[in-house]
Amino acid sequence: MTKVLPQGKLKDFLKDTMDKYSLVAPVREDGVVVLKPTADPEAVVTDYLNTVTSPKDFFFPQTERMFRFQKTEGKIRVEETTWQGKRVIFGVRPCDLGSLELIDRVFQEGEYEETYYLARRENTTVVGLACSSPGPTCFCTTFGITPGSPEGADLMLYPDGEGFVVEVLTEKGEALAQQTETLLEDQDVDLAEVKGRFEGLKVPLGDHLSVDGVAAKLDGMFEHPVWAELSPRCLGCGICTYLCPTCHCFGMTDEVRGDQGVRLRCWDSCQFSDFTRMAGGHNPRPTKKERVRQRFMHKLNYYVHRFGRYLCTGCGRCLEKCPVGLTMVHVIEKVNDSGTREVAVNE
Amino acid sequence: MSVERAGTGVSTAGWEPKIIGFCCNWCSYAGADLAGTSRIPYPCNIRIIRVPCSGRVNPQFVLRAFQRGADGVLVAGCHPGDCHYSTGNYFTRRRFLLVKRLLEYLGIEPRRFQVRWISGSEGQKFADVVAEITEQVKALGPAKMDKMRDVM
Amino acid sequence: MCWCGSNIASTVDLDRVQKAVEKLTNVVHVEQNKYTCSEPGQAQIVAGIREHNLDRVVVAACSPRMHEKTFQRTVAKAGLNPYLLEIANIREHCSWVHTSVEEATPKAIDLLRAAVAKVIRNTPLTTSTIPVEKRALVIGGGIAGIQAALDIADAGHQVVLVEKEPTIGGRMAQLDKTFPTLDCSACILTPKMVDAAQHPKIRLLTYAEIEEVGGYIGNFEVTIRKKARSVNEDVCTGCGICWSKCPSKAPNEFDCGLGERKAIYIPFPQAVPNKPVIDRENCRYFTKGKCGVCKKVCPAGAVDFEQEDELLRERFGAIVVATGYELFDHSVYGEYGYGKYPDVITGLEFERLINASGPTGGKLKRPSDGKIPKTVVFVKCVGSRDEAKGFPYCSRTCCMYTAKQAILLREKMPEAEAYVFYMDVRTPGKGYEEFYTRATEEFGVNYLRGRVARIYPKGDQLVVRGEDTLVGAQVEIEADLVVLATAMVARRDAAELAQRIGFSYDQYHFFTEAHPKLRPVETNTAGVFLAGACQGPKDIPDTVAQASAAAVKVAMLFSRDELETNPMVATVDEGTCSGCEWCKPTCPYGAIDIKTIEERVGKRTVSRRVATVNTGLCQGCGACTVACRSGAMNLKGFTNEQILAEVEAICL
Amino acid sequence: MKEKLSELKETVARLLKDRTVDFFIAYQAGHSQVEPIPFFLTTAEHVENLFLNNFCAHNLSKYLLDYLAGDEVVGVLAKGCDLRALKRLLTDHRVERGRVFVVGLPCIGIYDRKKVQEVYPAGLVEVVEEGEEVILRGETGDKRVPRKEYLLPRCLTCPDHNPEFYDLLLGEKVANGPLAEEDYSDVRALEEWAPGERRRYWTRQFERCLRCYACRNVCPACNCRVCCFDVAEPRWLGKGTSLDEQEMFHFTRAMHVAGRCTGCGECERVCPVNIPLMKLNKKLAKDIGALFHVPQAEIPTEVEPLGQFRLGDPDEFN
Amino acid sequence: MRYAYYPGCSLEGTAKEYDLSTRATFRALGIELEELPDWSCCGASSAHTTNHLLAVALPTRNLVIAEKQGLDLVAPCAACFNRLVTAQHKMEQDARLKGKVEQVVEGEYQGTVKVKAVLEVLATDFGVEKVREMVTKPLKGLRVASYYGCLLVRPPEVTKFDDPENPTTMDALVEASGAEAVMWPHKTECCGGSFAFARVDIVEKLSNDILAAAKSNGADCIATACPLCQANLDMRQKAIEKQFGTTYNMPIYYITELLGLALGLEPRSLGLGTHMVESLRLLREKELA
Repeated sequence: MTKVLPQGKLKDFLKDTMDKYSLVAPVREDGVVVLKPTADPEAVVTDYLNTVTSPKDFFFPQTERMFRFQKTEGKIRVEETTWQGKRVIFGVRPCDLGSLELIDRVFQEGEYEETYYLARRENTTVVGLACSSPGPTCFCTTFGITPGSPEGADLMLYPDGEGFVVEVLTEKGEALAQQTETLLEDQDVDLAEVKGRFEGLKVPLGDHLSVDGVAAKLDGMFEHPVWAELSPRCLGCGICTYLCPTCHCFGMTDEVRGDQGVRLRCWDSCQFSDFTRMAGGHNPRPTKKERVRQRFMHKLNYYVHRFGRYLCTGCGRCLEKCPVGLTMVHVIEKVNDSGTREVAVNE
Repeated sequence: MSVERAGTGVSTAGWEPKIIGFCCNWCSYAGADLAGTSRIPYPCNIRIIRVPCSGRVNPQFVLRAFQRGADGVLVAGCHPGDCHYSTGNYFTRRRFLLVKRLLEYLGIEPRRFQVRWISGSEGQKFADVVAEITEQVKALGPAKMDKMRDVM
Repeated sequence: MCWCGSNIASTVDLDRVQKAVEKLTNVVHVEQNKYTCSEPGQAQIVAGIREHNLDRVVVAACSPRMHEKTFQRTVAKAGLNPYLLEIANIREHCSWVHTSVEEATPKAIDLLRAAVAKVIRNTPLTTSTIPVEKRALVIGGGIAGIQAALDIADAGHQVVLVEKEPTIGGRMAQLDKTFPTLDCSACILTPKMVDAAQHPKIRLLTYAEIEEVGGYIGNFEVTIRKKARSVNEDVCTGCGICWSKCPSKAPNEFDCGLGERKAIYIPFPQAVPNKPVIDRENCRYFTKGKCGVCKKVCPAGAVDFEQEDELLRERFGAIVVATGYELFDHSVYGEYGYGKYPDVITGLEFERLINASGPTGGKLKRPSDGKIPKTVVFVKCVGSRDEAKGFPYCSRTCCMYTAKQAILLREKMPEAEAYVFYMDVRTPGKGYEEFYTRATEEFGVNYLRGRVARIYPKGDQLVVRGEDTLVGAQVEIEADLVVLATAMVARRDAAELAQRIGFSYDQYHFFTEAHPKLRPVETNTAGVFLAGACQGPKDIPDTVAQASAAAVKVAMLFSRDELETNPMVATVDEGTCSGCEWCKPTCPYGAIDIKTIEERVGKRTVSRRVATVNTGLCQGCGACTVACRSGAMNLKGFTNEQILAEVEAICL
Repeated sequence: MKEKLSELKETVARLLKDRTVDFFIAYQAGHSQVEPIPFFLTTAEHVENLFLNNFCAHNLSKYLLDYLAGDEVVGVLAKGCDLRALKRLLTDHRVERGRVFVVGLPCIGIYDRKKVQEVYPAGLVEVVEEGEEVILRGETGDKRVPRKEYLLPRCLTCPDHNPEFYDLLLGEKVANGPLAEEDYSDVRALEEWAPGERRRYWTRQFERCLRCYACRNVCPACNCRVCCFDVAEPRWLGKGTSLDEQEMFHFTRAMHVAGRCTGCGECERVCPVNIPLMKLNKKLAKDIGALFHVPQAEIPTEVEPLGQFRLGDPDEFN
Repeated sequence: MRYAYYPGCSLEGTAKEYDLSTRATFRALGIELEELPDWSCCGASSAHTTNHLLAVALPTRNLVIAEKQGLDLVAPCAACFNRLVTAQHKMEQDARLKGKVEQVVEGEYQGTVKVKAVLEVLATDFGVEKVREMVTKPLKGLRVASYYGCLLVRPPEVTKFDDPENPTTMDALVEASGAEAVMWPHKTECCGGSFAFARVDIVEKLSNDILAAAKSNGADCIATACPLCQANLDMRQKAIEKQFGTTYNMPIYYITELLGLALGLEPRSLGLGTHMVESLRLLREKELA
């Protein structure tokens, strides 16, 4: 027996969820589908290829207040921010589920743990939604993810006929399933079969694109002319990095009002001209070439060396949104096509 | 910076609006001085920032005032034709005709932001303008262009 | 913090203010005085600075317009840069306008907080000095230029007087008599012309024009083009043989083309300098290549056909612009015959026709056939007060000169009839109304209130048809001569000159004074002054008065060896400046220029354009700072950082 | 288009060979038919990869800002709208005319990728124009739709089907004339709303803003060497992304292009979250036109509308 | 060339000759005229002196018809011409008025039609030189004073046609016809038109001035392009002669009559011979008819 959430019960499922959790879900707004905190189950949609913004926003928010500080009687009082609450993020696609695992490593592994991120991770239940029809920009399979991969979800929904086949993957998922228990029907469905169907779905772009050996090849391509060839068209905007579910660069800034203030951690983008600009004005990445290289080397080489995986899940947002087509797919193809011999001498 | 008071549910008990006035040194600041020397009383809600010319007032200053919680902003300069620097206030006029309309377009109550020509001899006018804008802003209630709403 | 006796202290609870202010970051010392501006009060500030090693001071007292200078001197006495001081105006803007302590005290705290927020962003500013070149350039040798030159020279300064025509004298020299006294114009003008020529401090440059003006107050760099006169002025004695023998004739501009002159000529007998010039366009030697009579007859050997234009580069500390006016070209008036009827003339032509040294020897003969007119109609407001065909402004002098001309006509030829069509008679001047009354009462000039609708020929006469609005009927006068009081208009090259020097002009191309009431002779470009009708229609008395006023302004400027510049001027952050030039049009003083700088980019040196502020011209209004989107343009003393800090401090 | 493409290939190859230009900026094929992307050609061999179709929206002249320091002559392909953008850069003294070689491209309209993808999410092969209609021809058959509804908004009111000036023109000039009058109907409609409604509308838009700066970076009027949003002191804009900062950002951006916006709508086209930026820009253009009698507020002029004044400007500040 | 034709009431009545000669001359030149269907009053005199809205609405009704016809409109009568262009001008200036008028005439006014006087069509659209080329019977020896009157050229910002003080279009056409154009100052003087019935004394005075000026400048006859001018100068000439004790005996022609003659058309077909002042005698004297 497998649990199934009938299509007609979806709104109730969300409503029941909201009894115990705050809800973040895909909402269509002015022609785009964004992930957003919502209190209205009616506003939640499921007919999207993927949301424009990714779930990382809710674990690693664009602006994070880390602490407040206040000067009183010559002393400074610091009050740290702690995130509290129970939250469900609904409708996360397999690629984005995968991305959470990638960011987890950055904030969890090694000497320091990133408590702000982890607090949110621990208290958030992620409801995944398998993809029935991968789009022209999808290439998750390039990175070993399939339209049905549940890794990263606490509870996974597989659209099937008139409902969603439910797979509970973690304790958090179990808790949510219990919370919504009355809505889940036990049906005679073969979960493995359903999963297999999703896993076998064609992802045209991803099925043809391979990253085999790309990381290793890039070891020798730091000075390769491909960067000079790719970078001129970059606009230097932050669309790719801000929409990317795996990008995680940030900067710190203080906002001060009189004798009190806050320290903020805000997203930064390696494509911005002031990225890594130092106080004296020097920037080790002075032109678009260095910045574009940084982005792709980070994703396809540096991260691989550190964590053994590529920092991309093939969600296709950069393909969809980069105004000048400076996309992961384009770069991987370029790298695949380029001979490593022509290493240019530093100009 | 906000829409009408109705329905905002903001409690206004004990609230006094804070209004920032940018006054050009040669006319409006002098006009405010004259209101002082003539002991013409006006509401205490206004805080004057002295600028050499109303043409020095960057629209971003006005926005910053609202951003940080001002309930009203007044820009005051010499009457057209009387600018100490000949032409500064003509630029002021062009800029703020647009700003006023843009703010209104963004849904911000236009009476919160006013531009007035007040000469050095118009102490009474200065006092009247302050009284008028204070009254209007009071009627509108607190501007809640939220002070760093999500963050601070 | 000043009590100002009880002026502040009775309304503002200064102890409470002190408690609040003491807590502010950067504030290390607060004290109160009964009268801060008094000797002991100031001494307390000096002591406070020394004792606490202060590097910024805020005085909370009366308006900075009152005592900012005082306290700047005070902190300077303690060795602090005077611009590290800010004033919080808690009297005029606080204690005097609010009655309750509960209202005034929090406001005073806010004002102080803002002043503190600002002052910590103040930077030391220094006035720089620029040397003053004590030589004046006067452009235009009419009565305005002559008067200004004489006054400046009499004050002991060198003057160069540049005149475009071969002689000085200008329009006034063309006039017959002057109102309201009917003095002969030449009789009162020519002595001044001679004075100017002979003044040891004045150098006359006639037949010369301004080519280029650079620099700024105290230090203008001017290039003057001295046109080729073809006569060596140093040698010529002005004997006149050349022009008496010259075989080529041309219409005499001085006589409005009504008479003739030779190709080598002086415009009129009393010309100064009394040295001829060859009009190359009409000279047989220059047009046909042979003649040279003048050269042959010149006893001094002064004629020099090879002479070329000469460019003189001179430095001046001040410029007086006195370029005068032109008359409106009435040929746009179809109803008055498009300027095609020879007997429809301008007032200035009338002056020449009635002048004893004019083309008719002072006998009023009409241009078409030399007949002596019996009926003369004067039409006022031709080109002025007429938005459709001319200009909306009043030309100011026409009422009086028409009255004068009608009087002259009736005086010379009592048998002739004079009619004047007018809209209004405007006589605001000393003795003017009386003069007009004389015209109507004593001289029997017929004034008809109405516009002339049409002038058309009938036989050898001109029918002037107009309306007499006082009677309410159409009138038709068969006239022998019609005199149009054409408006004074700006010279056609006025705008070009203003652009060349760098000051502004109005929509009619008259030059704009710095303030219509309070700075009527200055332009908004420091060091450039205006005299006469180039600034707007003006009669002789007003012109002379303005010329003397301009001269005093120049003398005032020259009374100092150096000028202190205002340190609160705009400044450009070259690293940020894009060189887009959008700041430029907002500057009323033309103080912003573009320069090219070189900088290293990677491994190459590249050049780039950036704005630069001429601190001698900048008056510190700050209009440019708002035009600058990137914030590269900033205003010292009122920087973006300072103003934003004030805003934030007040909003706390 | 095919003839134009071969003419372009020939032209660019020649320009690069005879060193008329040091490099050339045009288009290459992107991920799909509807997304041609900028292409920087440095040698004549590159011309084989040139691409041209009626989705070539991107304004290439903005890239000239990347080549200010230097003396290369840059060739650039420019449609009427792009030329206006170039004129913006020239008028702002940001680019030297002598260092740009303009190959003009007459254009009767560029299709809006987003709108086309709504009917044809993938597999579009080409767009064939047939009078008032277009055929979206693709792998899964033809779809016939009204042309006007699928063009970019800027193309409907485009007054410049031919670039105003150029060094070389591809093909013949096409008939000019906008398809629709600019009546600012979007702006007027919003002006009619109740202030509270408008406030909610803009709040929703601004809250969605990512501050990715794509709108700024693609804008030909945003061409400052250093943007005020990127300087630390004075802090014109905080780094944080609360609603007030977003509002400050959008207000400032709109004011900074007021009177200078060329109406290309690239900001709106590239915005990843559909913020209707042109509703701000058009509002200002409309007001500038009406208040200051600037009939074509979107055409760059010698002096910008906010850098000048008339004595008779409207006055409501007495 | 093809135009919509708006004759107006005068050309159906007192100025029948103008209508005849215009149609005939245009035909001879190969310019097609298509009479405006269902045209109505232009609003001159009675309407435009009493009611603003009516003064604009009446001409607009005709303009709207012309717009449907899609042709530029020729209005030979100077008063009609003036009313039509005035209406256009007013609506261009005042959108609110335009809306009101559109409501009244129940039609949309686009502003697409250009209204033209006969002179403009002949001299500008067709061309003086082409007229000259087509002249078969030059009017040699005829000395013509071209009289434009006030409505054709004034106010200039409305009529946008020729010089308001010294127009020359008709003179050029007169010259093209082979006649001599007399230079004289009264080309645009008022003939007293609107006082035609109310103050005959004024009309007689003004018209006398015009006739006297023409005569003293050596004209044999006067050419007009306005039915009102023609009527005042022609019809009242006898009375004027009596009133002022002079004799003029000066024929007052329509310019189209003279042109038609020069193009070799039959005088009667142009309406000649029906004027109050004998119009054929002079022509016979000069051996032109």
